[in-house]
Amino acid sequence: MKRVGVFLCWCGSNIAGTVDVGKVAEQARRLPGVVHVEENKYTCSEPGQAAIVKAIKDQRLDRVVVASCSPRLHEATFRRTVESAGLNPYFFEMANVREHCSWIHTDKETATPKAFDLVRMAVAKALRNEALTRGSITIEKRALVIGAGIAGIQAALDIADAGHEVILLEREPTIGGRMAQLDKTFPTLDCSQCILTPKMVDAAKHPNITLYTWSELEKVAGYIGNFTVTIRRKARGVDETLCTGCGVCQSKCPVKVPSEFDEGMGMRKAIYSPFPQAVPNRPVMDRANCTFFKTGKCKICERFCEAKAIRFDQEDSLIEVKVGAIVTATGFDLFKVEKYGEYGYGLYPDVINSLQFERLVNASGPTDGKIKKPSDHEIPKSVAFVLCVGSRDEQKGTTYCSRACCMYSIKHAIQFRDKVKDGRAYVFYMDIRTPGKSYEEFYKRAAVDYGVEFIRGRPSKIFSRNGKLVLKAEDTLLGRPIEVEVEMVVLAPAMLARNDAAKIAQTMSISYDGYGFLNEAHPKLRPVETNTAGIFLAGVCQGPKDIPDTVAQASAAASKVIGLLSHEQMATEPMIARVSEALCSGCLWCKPICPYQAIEAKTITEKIQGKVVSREVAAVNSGLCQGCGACTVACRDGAMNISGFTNDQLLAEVDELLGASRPACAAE
Amino acid sequence: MAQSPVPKATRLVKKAGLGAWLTALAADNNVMAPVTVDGKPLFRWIGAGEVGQLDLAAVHTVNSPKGGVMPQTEPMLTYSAVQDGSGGKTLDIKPAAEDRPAVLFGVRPCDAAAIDLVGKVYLTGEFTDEQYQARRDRTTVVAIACAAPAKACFCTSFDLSPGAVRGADVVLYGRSGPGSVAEGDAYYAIAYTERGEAFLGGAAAKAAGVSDLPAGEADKLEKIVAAFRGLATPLGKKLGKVDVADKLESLFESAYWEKVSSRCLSCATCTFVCPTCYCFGVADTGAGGQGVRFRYWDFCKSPQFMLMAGGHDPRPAKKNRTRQRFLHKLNYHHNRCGEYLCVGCGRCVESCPVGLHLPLVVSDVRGLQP
Amino acid sequence: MATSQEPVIVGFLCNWCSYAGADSAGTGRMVQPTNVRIIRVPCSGRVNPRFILRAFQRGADGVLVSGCHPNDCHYSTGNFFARRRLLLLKRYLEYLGIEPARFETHWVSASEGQKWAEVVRSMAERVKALGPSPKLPSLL
Amino acid sequence: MPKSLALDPKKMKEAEAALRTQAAKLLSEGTVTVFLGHEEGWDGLPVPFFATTPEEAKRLVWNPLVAFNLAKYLLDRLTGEEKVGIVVNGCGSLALDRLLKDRRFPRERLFVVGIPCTGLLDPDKVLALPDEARQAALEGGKAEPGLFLKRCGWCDAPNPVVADVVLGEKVPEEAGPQQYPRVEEIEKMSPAERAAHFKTLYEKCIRCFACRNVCPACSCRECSLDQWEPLWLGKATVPSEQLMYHFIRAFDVAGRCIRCGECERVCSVGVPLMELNDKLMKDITELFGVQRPHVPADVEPLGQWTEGDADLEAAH
Amino acid sequence: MSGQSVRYSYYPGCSLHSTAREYNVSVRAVAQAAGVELVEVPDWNCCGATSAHATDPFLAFALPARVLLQAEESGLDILAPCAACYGRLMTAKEEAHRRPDLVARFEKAIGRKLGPAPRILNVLEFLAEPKVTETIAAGLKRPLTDLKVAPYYGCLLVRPSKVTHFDDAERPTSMDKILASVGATPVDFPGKTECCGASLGISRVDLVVELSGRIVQQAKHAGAEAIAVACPLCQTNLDGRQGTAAAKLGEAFGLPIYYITELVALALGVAPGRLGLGKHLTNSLALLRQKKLA
Repeated sequence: MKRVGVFLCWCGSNIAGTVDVGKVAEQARRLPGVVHVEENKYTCSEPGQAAIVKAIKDQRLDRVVVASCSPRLHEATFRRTVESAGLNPYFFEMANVREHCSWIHTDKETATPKAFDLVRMAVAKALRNEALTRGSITIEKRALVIGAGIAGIQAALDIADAGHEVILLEREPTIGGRMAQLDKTFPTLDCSQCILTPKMVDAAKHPNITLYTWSELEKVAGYIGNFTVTIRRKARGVDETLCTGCGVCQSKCPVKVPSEFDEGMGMRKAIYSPFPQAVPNRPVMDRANCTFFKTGKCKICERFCEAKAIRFDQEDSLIEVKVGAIVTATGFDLFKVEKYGEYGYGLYPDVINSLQFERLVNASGPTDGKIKKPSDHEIPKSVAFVLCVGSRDEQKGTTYCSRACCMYSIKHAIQFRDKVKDGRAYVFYMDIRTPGKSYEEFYKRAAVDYGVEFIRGRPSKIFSRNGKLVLKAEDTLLGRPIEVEVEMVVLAPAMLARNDAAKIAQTMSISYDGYGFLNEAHPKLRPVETNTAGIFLAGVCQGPKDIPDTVAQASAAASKVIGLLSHEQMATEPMIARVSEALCSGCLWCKPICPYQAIEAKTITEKIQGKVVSREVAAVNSGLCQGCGACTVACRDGAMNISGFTNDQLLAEVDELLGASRPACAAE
Repeated sequence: MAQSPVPKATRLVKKAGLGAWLTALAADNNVMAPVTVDGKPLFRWIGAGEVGQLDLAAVHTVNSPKGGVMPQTEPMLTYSAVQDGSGGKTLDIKPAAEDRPAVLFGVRPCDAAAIDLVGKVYLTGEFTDEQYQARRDRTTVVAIACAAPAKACFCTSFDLSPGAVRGADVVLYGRSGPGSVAEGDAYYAIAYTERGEAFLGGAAAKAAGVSDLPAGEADKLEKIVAAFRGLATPLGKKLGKVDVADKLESLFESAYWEKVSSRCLSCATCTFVCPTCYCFGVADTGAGGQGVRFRYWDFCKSPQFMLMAGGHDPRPAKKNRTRQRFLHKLNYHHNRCGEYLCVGCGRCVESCPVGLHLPLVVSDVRGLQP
Repeated sequence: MATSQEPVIVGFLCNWCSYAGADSAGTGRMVQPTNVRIIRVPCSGRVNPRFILRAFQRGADGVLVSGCHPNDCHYSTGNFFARRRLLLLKRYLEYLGIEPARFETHWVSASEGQKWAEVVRSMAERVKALGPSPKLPSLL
Repeated sequence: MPKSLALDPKKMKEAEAALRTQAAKLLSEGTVTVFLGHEEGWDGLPVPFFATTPEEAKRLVWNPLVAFNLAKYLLDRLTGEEKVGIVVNGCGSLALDRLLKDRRFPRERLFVVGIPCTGLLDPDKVLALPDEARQAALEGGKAEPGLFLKRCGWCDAPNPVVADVVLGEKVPEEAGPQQYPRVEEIEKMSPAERAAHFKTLYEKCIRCFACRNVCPACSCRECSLDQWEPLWLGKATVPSEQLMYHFIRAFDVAGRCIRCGECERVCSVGVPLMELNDKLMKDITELFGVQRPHVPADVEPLGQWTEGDADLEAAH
Repeated sequence: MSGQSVRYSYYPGCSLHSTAREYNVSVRAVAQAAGVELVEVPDWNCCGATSAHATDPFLAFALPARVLLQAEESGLDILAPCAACYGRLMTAKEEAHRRPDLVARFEKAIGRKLGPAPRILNVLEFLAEPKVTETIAAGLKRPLTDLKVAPYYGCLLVRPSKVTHFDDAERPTSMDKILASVGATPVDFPGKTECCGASLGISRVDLVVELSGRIVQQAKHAGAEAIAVACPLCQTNLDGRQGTAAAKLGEAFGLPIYYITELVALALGVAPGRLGLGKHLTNSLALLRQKKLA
């Protein structure tokens, strides 16, 4: 007879506030197989876990049920606890009475019986839990980093420095990402390019790093330790091996289009490198704008290319790489400030966004670092910086704070005051948020040393009057409406998830939140892992953050990858499909259903009525099987099962829930 | 044939009164009777509202009335976990609730005999099945003599007849003798047991207009009963008296079993329609510390019937299982109890989808070389 | 048995999307009716129609299967198989006399706590309106 | 699809002679060691018969009453090496094909004798006829449509789809979408009426499993419904379990049922089992465009999907 | 004019039957010119603007809901030219989805079921309907060439945007486009969506004078010769407060305030005399004569 221990967690008042834990305990004592019931304030705490270990030993428990939070949170924790007491970790089962009960109900009268139901079901399942053993798989000692902004570069360098191969993927022509567009970084005001470009060069030259720019993620198959990734190398129009990066092609190209890198503040050619320090220093051909592709004539670039590297007929190619781990560092998009009709972006040329300002103030930017108004190329004498355009605005933008805008707008104001000594800088803000090392000091310096004028109020309207831009707002500190006249306005847009974040997430089978930011496995305890083992997150793709945080997260993700790749083998989850050969009729209808091609026919020999006969049965490749269970439904014999989610276990849960004792707790 | 049974009471009941009788009986008894559902005659428990479906025309219901004393599924006990005084738990076990008294009405003489025959298994020897005993003790069997035996009938191949009394408390004989009972006609209702006597004198019988025999009909009655008992059965005539018990002693290893069993479907049709098959299995059903233990009909033709934990099966093939079924009926039981475990109802003949039945085996066995 | 109490809806939720979505609803304290009892399965493709038949047999007032959105399956195709099987099953159940509102299938992602809460609320309402599920005689 | 049913006893007689010759030849030449066919049973009805010698082959019959599908008997011979001969008509070959597609018997151990079919009569109904009418039906071919097996009414595969040799000429086929009038009638009922309908007709079941054992789509080594762990099906014969047995089984053979109707025919208590099988087949055709699988596809209807499958969520 | 007539349910509300009769006239004139039939909602009632909606949430729902119910039978889309009426109807439509409690109380009170609400059009949406745009495109009888008009949207047509789902609440352009389509020159000005003071005109005249005055002032400074409106109360405030505002802001305006429908009707050839332009307080005929449009 199995001996089940049931541990009911109060989770402080999180559970006990809505569920009468004592009553559930009293009822649970009656359940078949249950020999021990115990309540804990916090079962996941050290004493809570110790109590489990003690009870396993004292009560000779062979099954453990914890009724607490979601198994997605603490199942692994408790499995380790149970294992430390010498029990097979898969003898553990969990009832989710917090997320699925106490947190979503308010009435103790109905929440308590429901909690008991959940406990009963878990006990019924636990009674059928079997000892499972983890298998092992060989790890492909190579990592893929998707996105070569500062996060991707940092992660790639860290992993490569640890001695592992890295494939660094970037869809733009150059690595560098958003940071390459920036001028200076807060709060130290060191030059963004000066600290970034050496890293870009390091990444390009590192013997362990293979760089694929102008390339996109096509498909991800496989699983932790054994991913097979398909990469689309977009046609560059240039033979990278022949090209010397001399730049003649771009200087000769007759086509001029607004530069994406300069956020439309400057122009580029139809064959171009986004900026002089681009890595690799190889141009790409923009076929949509190229005269040859539009009209069939031109080819000037080809004529001038001494290296004979121009390739008009180049096509996209697909390559397949095997990697053991993936770091996703796909970055962010900016909120389209046009959505604020009242701010006149697009109507008034001198209303620009912050990234455009970065390009204006950047020494290598289109104005050589001179802050000039787009309308008349005059230097503005007054600039207003408007914060939270799209951030913290449920009506038009997003609910969250974009975290970096306060700081970079203060930086912008300082830069403006630095360059235009007699200029006036206004910052319109809701709250100034400076939670970072030396951030608050930076803010103080802006106000005190640079005379930046901070106005607490969100402009309700920007309009033009007598050639000036007027910001209408309420100064909420003074409690009265104001109008401020300036020559230029800089809007600080919210940071958004990439518009194709969902697609990226689906390609990799990882989850994303309502905004499109990729989900970490746990917001506090597993911040760089995803719910798909072997895939990690770095940078703003996970949520808005500034450069220091991004780099820290990138190194964290890298260390996770290094840890993973430092092993030759890794343990695999045993909760995968298995075949009862005795029951299997060998029809193999399970085979076409398996998404991992993990099922094959296998010939077995056995004695049937005294005769040795051989017959075919289905066999599961434990390295390939991921445990989805689709095959089990196709199996009429009932021969196919998923360990940990067997037919017997799932039916037991249904039966227990709906069986004779359903009203047991409710009836009282 | 055994000595003629002695009537304890004789009454007359009009055919038109049967409905009222059953309705009155249903008030205090569980009543089982032949009814027709969607074209198929079946023996079923009927409520007062279903009396109108009574159908005595078919000689054979598809199933036999054995479920009246051996329900196909019968709760044996219920259990529930309760807390004991010391915070632990203990099992509270209760025997299954007792049913009301039962009347099996319109039972054919073969089926009535089968009840008696099977009863010997459950009630004699070292063990008595108390639950079966209790059920028998509260059951009255009202048989009806067969006016026109069916094509597959062969009760006469044993010590039985269309007018036999064995196992019945009361037998109804058509007043006009073998042949159909017309509307307006009546039955002689003859009690052969004390229970039957009481039954005919009971309130329900009175309500149904069960009356004393008109004076001077005793002679006629005797003749008519004799006519029923002397009636031949079509298959019985063909088969003659079953006489293979001894011969089968030497045929255990015969190749015949392999041959005859090869077309068996391994289904339970023969077993479940047979009035004399009595094997059962026991199972529990329950959840959350409460449940029911029950027994249910099992069948020896099933590949699971003898399968043991660990996978060993003493009767691994259809050959073994088919042999078992027929040897049980024709040899083993005969050796133990001195009679065949068959009453010649002919249901296996009618129901087996592949024509594999007892008369066939009897006739084949006669032709086999020992 | 089911008559005297709140209807019970058995929910089969895939571990990766819907179970996590229900967790999200919990984390977000999105108050829901107490009718649903969740059984965790690896994938909606793991849900054998027999489980659903069993639940109705045992007197469930409703059954709810929820998985990842089509094309979002953690196992890439499990929910497509589920969709086909359950679509057929839904019509079958209806044919067997089980009101259509008693069986629903939804796609709820890990982030859609709000949607999950709404699914629970609306289904509970519909099932309540139907009253208890008819249960055939059984030993229990 | 109401079919014009016309029995041809003369043709069958010829086929019978050819069958005996063919089977005797196969047995004498050692091509097969056993030949699966029918012989005349005790009461004159054909019963399944397994001839092992040329002599026995003479007992083989082929007449309007050979209703029984023989394919399932192959499972009994699964473990040997012997080669097996079998006679099939159209529907018999569908059953055979079902087993082959389910990999339940190796094609190379089979020798299939096919006979094109002009329709079969329901043995129970024929047996109940007065002698003259019976004679007229069996020998003269004069049979009312009601006397035929139900499956003949919707048959669109009178010619064997699997055969090594075909005896007799091909019969013209009447193709057309399958019709399901019985299902449509039930669909018109209210949910409560349907529930009552199935309860009344299905609780009659005595759980003899004849329907399963005869079904060519049910060929598991050990039926999951017989297993104890998990207990897919309770052992108690209560309405809840009786109905569940049939509901589960029908869904298990959904898309695999060949519409032979043998389950319904062998049921001793007359449970109209095809009401479930037909409903599922009808829906599979409607929902997924898969027709009754004459030659079952290499992938089952429920073992595949398309992006275009109806969105379940929207179905509510 | 091509095609057969199209029908709309028409909900004039109290203003168009009283203070804003000329608005009613011009809406109907445009409709007639476009071959559109307006079917007045039978037995309509107050939309609940201002008094009801500020005091009683149920009444605020029930009044417009009843209007919707009355209109339901015709099965037609509803045109509500008054911006306040439009706002109330749209709010009721939105609440009917969100507040089953209100619906239930309403249905109980009125003894009828509330069906799904029809499409509700404000006057700018109406002027963008195919029939009207086709008519305009088919040829203007009197294009408003050289007429510089500031489109003034006020608040209720575009706000709250989650109720109205109409245009960009902060930078609307629908009226600009209509003006351009009839040959006028739309003048962008910062006051487009500012508040005119609305019904505070009764209790806080000083505020209304300032608010309305600034709007007129901004329009004038932006180079407008006239202002187009789509709301009776906006028209009243901008039109009637110009005198007082001039004194307060130290600047004379004299900007005629037209209903957008008046301008469209003029362009479609409706005689100015038929439009009741004389009802406006600021002379609105002089400008037209000056531009040879009247």
